[in-house]
Amino acid sequence: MSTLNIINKSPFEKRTLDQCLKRIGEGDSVLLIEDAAICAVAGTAYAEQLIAASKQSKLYVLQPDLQARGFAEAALLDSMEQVDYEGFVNLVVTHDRVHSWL
Amino acid sequence: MSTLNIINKSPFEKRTLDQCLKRIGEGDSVLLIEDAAICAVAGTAYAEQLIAASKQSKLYVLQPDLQARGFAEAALLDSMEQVDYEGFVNLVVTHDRVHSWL
Amino acid sequence: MEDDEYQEGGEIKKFLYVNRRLPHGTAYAIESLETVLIGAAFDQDVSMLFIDDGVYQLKKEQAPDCIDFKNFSKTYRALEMYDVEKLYVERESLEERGLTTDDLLVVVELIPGSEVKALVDQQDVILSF
Amino acid sequence: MEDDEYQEGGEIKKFLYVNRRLPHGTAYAIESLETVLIGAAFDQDVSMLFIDDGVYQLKKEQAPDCIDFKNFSKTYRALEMYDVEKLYVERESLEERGLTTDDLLVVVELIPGSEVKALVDQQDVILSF
Amino acid sequence: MKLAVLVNEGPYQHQASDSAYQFVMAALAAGHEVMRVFFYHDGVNNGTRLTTPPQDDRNIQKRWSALADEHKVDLVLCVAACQRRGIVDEEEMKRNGKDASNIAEGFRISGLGQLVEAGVEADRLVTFGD
Amino acid sequence: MKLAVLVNEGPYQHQASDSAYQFVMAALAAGHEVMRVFFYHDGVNNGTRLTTPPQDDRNIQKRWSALADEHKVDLVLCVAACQRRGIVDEEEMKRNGKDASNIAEGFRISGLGQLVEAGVEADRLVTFGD
Repeated sequence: MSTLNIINKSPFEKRTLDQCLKRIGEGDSVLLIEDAAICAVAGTAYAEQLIAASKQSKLYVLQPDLQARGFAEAALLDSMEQVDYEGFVNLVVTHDRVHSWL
Repeated sequence: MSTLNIINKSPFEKRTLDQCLKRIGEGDSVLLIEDAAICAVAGTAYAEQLIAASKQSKLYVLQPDLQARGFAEAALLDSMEQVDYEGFVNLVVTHDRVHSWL
Repeated sequence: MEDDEYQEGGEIKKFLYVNRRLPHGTAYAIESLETVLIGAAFDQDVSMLFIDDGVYQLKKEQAPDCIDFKNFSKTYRALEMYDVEKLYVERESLEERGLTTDDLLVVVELIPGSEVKALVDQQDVILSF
Repeated sequence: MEDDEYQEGGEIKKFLYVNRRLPHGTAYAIESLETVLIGAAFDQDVSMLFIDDGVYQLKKEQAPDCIDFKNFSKTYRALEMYDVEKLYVERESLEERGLTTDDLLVVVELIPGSEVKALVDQQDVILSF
Repeated sequence: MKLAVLVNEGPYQHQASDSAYQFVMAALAAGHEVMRVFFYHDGVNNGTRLTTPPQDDRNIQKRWSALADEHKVDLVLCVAACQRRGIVDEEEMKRNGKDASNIAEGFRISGLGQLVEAGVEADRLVTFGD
Repeated sequence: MKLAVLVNEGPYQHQASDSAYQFVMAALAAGHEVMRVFFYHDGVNNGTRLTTPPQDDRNIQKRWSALADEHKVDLVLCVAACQRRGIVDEEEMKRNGKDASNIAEGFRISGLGQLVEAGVEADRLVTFGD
């Protein structure tokens, strides 16, 4: 029973990432889209929290949203997998449900 | 030279309150309106931070926004002064500028 | 890519409405509640979860008429009549806000944060505005 | 209740545009920039301050065309031609995000967070979207 | 698989409508069915034909209308949200005594039940918002 | 004192337009001048006459229109924001080849310069947004 959790806001702006991570666990995935994409980059203040989360959940970032914001070439967190929109659709299909944390 | 800083979002949802408080100081005021009104109430996780801020800045809350959310009768932080819309207008007029932290 | 777990019609799905925002500052709370009421006609298995600032939606003594807003908070009391009876509130969300179940308009089931995942894992559809 | 500090016309006012949001996820960044460009015609004393996620507005190599958005980031380079030359970036905001001035499209004045208040205190009008 | 999409924000202000569009296009390209896109809250503002975006920018409304035409995707605007925000078709115009309509081609106005129905009938529902 | 107000969000979705209205009413009651209310971003959606809010709810557009009428407050919608969001007056209708207009009474569409001018001329500018 796995959930795809979608986060679309920067953790510097809203607390959504915190609020999601503390309530998910084994088998769940997190997809960072839109403004949330920037925290996939290595070296931000949220790197540690995401690395810790990656021990139990799979982390994905929507590549076009990273590229739009100037991070196509940036070093990402090791545990972060890039997907395009096709990959996004695949994640939706291969999880049991989708939870958009708005 | 005093600034009226307006915050309209809950600190549980957005980091605006933090981001404002760390950049203001002597002579500045903070007015909590809309969803931000709830942190004027005593006993929330943000009480301490606001009490610390009140040592250097004046804190105000828009009473109608508190009342709308069910806190007309609630105990507020000691340092918190309630204003109505007339008081809001007075704050705008008696400060040198207004900074809405959106 | 086919998923035959649920056939159209007949099958009952489990819907979870997740409420995470304050009322009045935005319209998400009222429009979420409207969805729940309309959805009740579909005879699905509905639960509502109030976490984070969503717990404020259930605060007693709301008086939004003082800012010319409709007071829809009484509607939470009417949910029972629509057979929406599973209202979950996360304990930590109340605590951080200095609230207790006595502050709430309706009787709810208080759950610890550690049980939110188990609740979510039972659902077919999650609506969070 | 009268304030005679500024008479209409003649007097030059100090405008500060405070940019605190990421570009693209919302339209605030582009619409703030449009205001600055239009405002340049008014011959006021304009400064722009980039703090919090606003520093991302100046990130090099933005390619929003990949999601069919206009790439307005080049416009920050044109601000000089509009006599908008005072661009301030808060050092701590860059650091928290793992960025340096080398990552930015334009030459800016880096200021510590402790100097933001002094900058704000000089202003007549603050626009923050 | 049968998918449904919910869009809660209007055009240009938030990325939600853009993200939803890109998602729907990718889903169709992968051979999935998108049975409905439901527009709620400010999302109903995607359905006005009166926008004139800058010529060098994307036309969000026309993109949705073309999608409806080419792929027969059902684009539904919530009637209650439309009434609060001023999105009107011929029927709403008459019913509410308005002197103009502004709905764009390919969209239809209907009840919130269409969202719940999409949740019931689709295998997955994906929400895009603020 | 001479005040100006900026509204960045549309009606019903965010409290911004309500807060701005209450503020303007209180300012007028206290004897201040409100020289302009400028609507930017989604704020321009306050200026459509096509809304039909529930009868037991406030009518945000009508409230603004009445304010303009009774207190001669200048309500200005940003033209660029209107074009992206579909708010149209007679002139914009002709200019952009649209078949309907939807602007409400008491509002006018003009350039962003009107916002900067308000900042220059008013003693204080107060912003309401998301």
